[in-house]
Amino acid sequence: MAVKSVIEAVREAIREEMERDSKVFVIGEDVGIRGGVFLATQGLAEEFGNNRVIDAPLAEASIMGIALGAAFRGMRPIPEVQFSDFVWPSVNQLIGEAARTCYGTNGAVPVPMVIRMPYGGGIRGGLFHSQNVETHFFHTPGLKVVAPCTPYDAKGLLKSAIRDNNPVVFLEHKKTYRLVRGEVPDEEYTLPIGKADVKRQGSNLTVVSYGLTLHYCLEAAEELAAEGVDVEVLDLRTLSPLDTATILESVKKTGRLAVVHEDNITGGVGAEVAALAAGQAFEYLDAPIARICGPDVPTMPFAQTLEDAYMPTSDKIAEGLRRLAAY
Amino acid sequence: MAVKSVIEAVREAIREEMERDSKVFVIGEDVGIRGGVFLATQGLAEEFGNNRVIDAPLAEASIMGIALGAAFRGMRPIPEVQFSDFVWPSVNQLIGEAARTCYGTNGAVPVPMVIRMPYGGGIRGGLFHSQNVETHFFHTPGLKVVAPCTPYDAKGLLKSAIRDNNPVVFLEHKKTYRLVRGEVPDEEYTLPIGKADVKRQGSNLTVVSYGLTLHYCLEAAEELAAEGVDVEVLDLRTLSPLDTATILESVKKTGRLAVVHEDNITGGVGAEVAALAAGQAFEYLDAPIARICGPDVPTMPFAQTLEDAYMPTSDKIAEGLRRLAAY
Amino acid sequence: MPRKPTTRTRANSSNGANSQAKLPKGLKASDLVDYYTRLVQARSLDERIWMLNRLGKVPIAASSQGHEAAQLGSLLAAEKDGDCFLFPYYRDLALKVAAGLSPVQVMMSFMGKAGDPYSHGRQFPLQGADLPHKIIQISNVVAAGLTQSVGYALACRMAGDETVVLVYFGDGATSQGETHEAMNFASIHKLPVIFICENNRYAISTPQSAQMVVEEVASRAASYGFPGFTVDGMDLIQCYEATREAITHARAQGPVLLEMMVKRFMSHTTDDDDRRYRPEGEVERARERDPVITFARTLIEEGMLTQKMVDEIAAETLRSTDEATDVADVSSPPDASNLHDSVYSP
Amino acid sequence: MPRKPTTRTRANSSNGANSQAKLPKGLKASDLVDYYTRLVQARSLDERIWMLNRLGKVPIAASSQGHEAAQLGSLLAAEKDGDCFLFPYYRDLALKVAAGLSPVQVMMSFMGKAGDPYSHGRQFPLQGADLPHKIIQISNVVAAGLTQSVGYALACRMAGDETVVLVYFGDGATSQGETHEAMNFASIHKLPVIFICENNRYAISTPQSAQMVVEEVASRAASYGFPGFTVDGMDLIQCYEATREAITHARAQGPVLLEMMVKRFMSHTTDDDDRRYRPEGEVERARERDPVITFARTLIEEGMLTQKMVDEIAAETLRSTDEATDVADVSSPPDASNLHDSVYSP
Ligand SMILES: Cc1ncc(C[n+]2csc(CCOP(=O)(O)OP(=O)(O)O)c2C)c(N)n1
Ligand SMILES: Cc1ncc(C[n+]2csc(CCOP(=O)(O)OP(=O)(O)O)c2C)c(N)n1
Ligand SMILES: [Mg+2]
Ligand SMILES: [Mg+2]
Repeated sequence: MAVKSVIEAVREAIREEMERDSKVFVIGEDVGIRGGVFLATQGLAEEFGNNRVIDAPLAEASIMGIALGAAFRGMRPIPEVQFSDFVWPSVNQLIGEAARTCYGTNGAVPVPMVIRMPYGGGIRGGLFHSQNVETHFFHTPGLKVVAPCTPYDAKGLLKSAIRDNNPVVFLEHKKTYRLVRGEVPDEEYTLPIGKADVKRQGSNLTVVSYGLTLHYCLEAAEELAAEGVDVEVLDLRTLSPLDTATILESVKKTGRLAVVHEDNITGGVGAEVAALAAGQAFEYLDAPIARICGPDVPTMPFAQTLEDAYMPTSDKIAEGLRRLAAY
Repeated sequence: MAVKSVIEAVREAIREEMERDSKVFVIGEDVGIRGGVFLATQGLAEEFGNNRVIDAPLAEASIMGIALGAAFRGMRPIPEVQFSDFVWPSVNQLIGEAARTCYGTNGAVPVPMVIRMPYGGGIRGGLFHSQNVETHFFHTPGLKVVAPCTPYDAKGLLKSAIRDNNPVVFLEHKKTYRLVRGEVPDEEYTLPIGKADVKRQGSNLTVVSYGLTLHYCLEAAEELAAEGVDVEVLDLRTLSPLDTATILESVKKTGRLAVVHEDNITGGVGAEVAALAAGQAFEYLDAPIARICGPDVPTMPFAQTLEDAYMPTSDKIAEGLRRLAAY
Repeated sequence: MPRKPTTRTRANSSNGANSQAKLPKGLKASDLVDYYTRLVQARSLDERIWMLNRLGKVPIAASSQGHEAAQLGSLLAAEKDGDCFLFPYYRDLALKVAAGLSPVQVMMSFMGKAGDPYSHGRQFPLQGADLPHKIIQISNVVAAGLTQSVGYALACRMAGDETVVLVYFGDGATSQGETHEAMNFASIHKLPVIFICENNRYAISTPQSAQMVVEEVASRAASYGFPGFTVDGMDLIQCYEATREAITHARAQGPVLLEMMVKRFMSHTTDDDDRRYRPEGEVERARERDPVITFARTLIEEGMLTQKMVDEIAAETLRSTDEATDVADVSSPPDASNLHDSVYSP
Repeated sequence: MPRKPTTRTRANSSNGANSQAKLPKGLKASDLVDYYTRLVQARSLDERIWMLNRLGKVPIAASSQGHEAAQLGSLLAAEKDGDCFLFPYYRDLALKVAAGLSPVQVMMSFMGKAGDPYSHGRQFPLQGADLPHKIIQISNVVAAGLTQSVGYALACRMAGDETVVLVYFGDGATSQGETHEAMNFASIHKLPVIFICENNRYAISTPQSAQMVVEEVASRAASYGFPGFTVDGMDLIQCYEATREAITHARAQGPVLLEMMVKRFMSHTTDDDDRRYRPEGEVERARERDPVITFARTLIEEGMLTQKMVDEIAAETLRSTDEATDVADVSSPPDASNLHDSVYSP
């Protein structure tokens, strides 16, 4: 096992799958000679040629529509959206078309495609380079949504996503790209889409999160451990389909639930997790469900002070958990 | 007071506001001589001229972007999206730009615009003419979202939306257009955005809904009344900003909450309402929170059998409420 | 590929008879008779469907009446070529019927029955996919199919196929940004795509003059450095020939834009009433060049058909339509349990 | 308005000196000296900002070096006209600076301080609105400003204004569908919009050849029946003159597309490293026509400036830049409580 960064894990997954299956190809802005603005596809154009690593014109709707059309013909495209903030021009193809293709053809036309998007804030990206877009895809039946937070998960899940016969929105938190490092097996492996992962066992309360904030939850959990509160940290990893069984099991065990995410609180993924518990684990709940999430302002502003004020940090999370434990 | 249909109320509201304020104008596909495909703007081109009722080319992104740009200059545009299903090509302008304009200019550029959209199913519209799109806008800070279900509410809220200095997504359920009729005052009135309405008082349980299903909830409530269960029916009317005070008050009173909507259950508005109650009225809850919502399939199929199977009908709602009351 | 394409308008035969004196290249007389029969069958179904809507048995329909020569002429070229894939749009009823569906299948689709070959009753009629006949149309969202068709062509090239893709759309669709994006990408990669614009000069009620300043959609091909032609879309043989040439060009050199000038005989859909916005007499005048009539006339003039045969075809297709209506009417709708199937692919 | 527009390429002075022997129409010598000063100030700030990025004080910047002649030439025309409104894009640093901001304001914006005049530190530098100088740029989402600018022009007409709108974008933005939609709508309504494409032949790493097949973006104006011109974007006076003419045309007859051929001297942004994808020597060659140098040369040749004055301007602007840097550096960031303000307008 070698220690790798998230971006390295992503790159390896793409490379290995392109090698394994000639139907896999990459399309996006600056993915070729530039290797993508985050270098996720660095070296791939050299290795696989410009026919399999296609530098598209600056037009997201066409990138998505062309990838989708190629999937109809049995290819396995990996369109890259340069920043998730720029996905909007393309969502008619994604939410309107790709998500409903299998259903709208009664299963005749599967859509094996992975839409990769760097997302999230904390990198001084301001209003248009920090966006959390997961909820829109989470709320779209027909899409799968994956949001890993470690190199190990990123690689295993991306490989599974590429082999999946459905449109998978694959969300890579930009701040984790180089910041988060971890062991990645040398040998081939995949991880199942739709399975949450207990990143920390605990008995007093359950925190559900994903992406960058998962790491902050782990830090907060350590803080609380020092105070004698044993926190279970559950990493959703896949948002859709949601692993309801694992969530409910943990909540039933601890009786206390907090949901943490960077995305705006109202109507976010956390609302669904809370609703799930309030509907199906009601008898087990010993306290109100807490949500420690991004406030309802349009994502993270540019100034450091404002970005910090937006972000659910480990301190803010610890404070929320403390209150929940004390209820 | 005269009895009117929802579509008549909508038309009257637009007409009156256009008369009152020369800055108000309509832009959309076929809104002029055709009067819109649902005739919401019938007669307006004749009355106000083609400069204030603009037949746009078939290009939703430009309709939204042009309306937005006009709002920058102080106009009060009312862009119409012919069916909500066709909003996707335009959401970069709506979610990306309009919603963040005020915030991104620190308040210097307000966006007085109302985006009207016929939405929802039950009219044999199939996968691409039945869409519930509210959640995507509900989850976008900077937008307001209004979804009335009676002619009275539609008129009063639409007039307020037109006078509001923010982008308001105004959702008109297609099936209510001609089906739902009700009294509308002859004199001028407006209704406040952000206020839910208790459409039926009750003491045993609270049902929260909006749009077409609100009517089905009222029917179900009558059924349950006959069985001795006194149901309070709360019409959100405005989804964003959500009237959390009214919801919590009702839940605290009844101790039992069901949320009903046509939109897909996972991550829908109902999840937020449930999470709200589970977070802020936890001690008052006597039963698990129930959600009676559209299933997680891409909206309503075309065939009658499939459409019926999708729809939360009054029977399905009554059954859910019965179970909740019996808990 | 010419870098400075010119827009060529093919001869417009104003009397409605086809200008071809001999058999078009690559065709036998039997092909034309066959296509005439398909045309009449499509028209018969189309008329019946409209009637069934008024009877409450068909919730919605978009008619292809007046567009059939464009649809069938291009289809004939695709069929003769033998390696084409089609991305039609919602008005391509005649195309989809003529591509090989049985009248019963067509009626099943319009009535939302389980036998609907496109979507098993999930979608609007004849929308979804008919893979046996090499057709995909995921939605009726205007212009959404264009980039998809370009992606399909890209994939064919990657897979080593020689397939040419034909994608259909109306004049209204040219306003959508994605139309620009699709043509631009196809031109950069010289992909074998034929963009077929069935220009009836209306997007529902919106006349061409409110949609664009240019006279000919085909002229926009210049923005992408590929050829664009405007042809008489009421003339099946002209449409066949133009498409056949375009297929050859597309396979060798990349995209072509074919604008086929057609007339919409009916309201936009069964939900529309075009008397609100259409000048009186316009449809009547347009019907003088009804392809069902003019094509028959040509075939009779050329000695490929007799009036008697024409009458027999009319009778036979009507019988099929009747029968199909009856069969579909009593057939089963999809089972409610199907609602939950195929949201995801295994 | 000409229905068949032609693309006219204005004379390209290959030696970098401006070809104008006399004062351009409508200008005084002092205007040119003034604009030269603004140009030098903008360049000085631009260079400093890049340096401050390397020092960790500016998180991100897009440089306008190499684009300044296009930006300032068109700005000068707008200013002389007196009734223009601007929708710039993220690369229009020089334009925004020259439009009237103080160097301190500029530095505040780049450092994300409360004194940022565009967004109070919420957005990327110089993004948001500068209404006192008639500028709006809501986002840096490529091409999003185009339809907005068209809507703004529509509103001006509704309000009875004579305002002409100038909207700026790069070659990359021409691939976006919205660019097509914006131009199409503007042409139908003959709106007073000037589409200014600053063509540096790159969208980040993607060369023009991978973005489009046509040589000149300006040729696409033909698709919308309005005039399109390609001008030398390294020549401030030529850009002034072309824009001045375009303003007159736009006000009377509707849209114009001006393609200004420029060179991007720097990497795409401070986050980019163009050595990955740019041929060696390209930037060096491009810098031979650096507008800061060529414009000074012209003004000296024309006797409007002396070398001494040029040196003084350089020293003075540098002093302003130094001072601005220091002032901004110690100024306050926005208060954290501001996070929640202005999500909605009252
Ligand atoms: C994106 C989108 N916007 C609006 C509609 C509603 N609509 C359906 S057809 C149509 C007009 C299309 O006109 P055109 O492309 O010329 O095709 P035609 O019907 O004339 O054959 C409109 C506005 C739609 N289906 N999709
Ligand atoms: C919709 C969208 N997609 C992608 C990006 C990322 N991006 C920023 S600038 C740029 C290239 C723009 O090139 P061009 O329009 O030629 O302008 P230039 O930077 O060359 O001046 C890209 C891809 C973006 N900002 N917006
Ligand atoms: Mg049309
Ligand atoms: Mg460029």
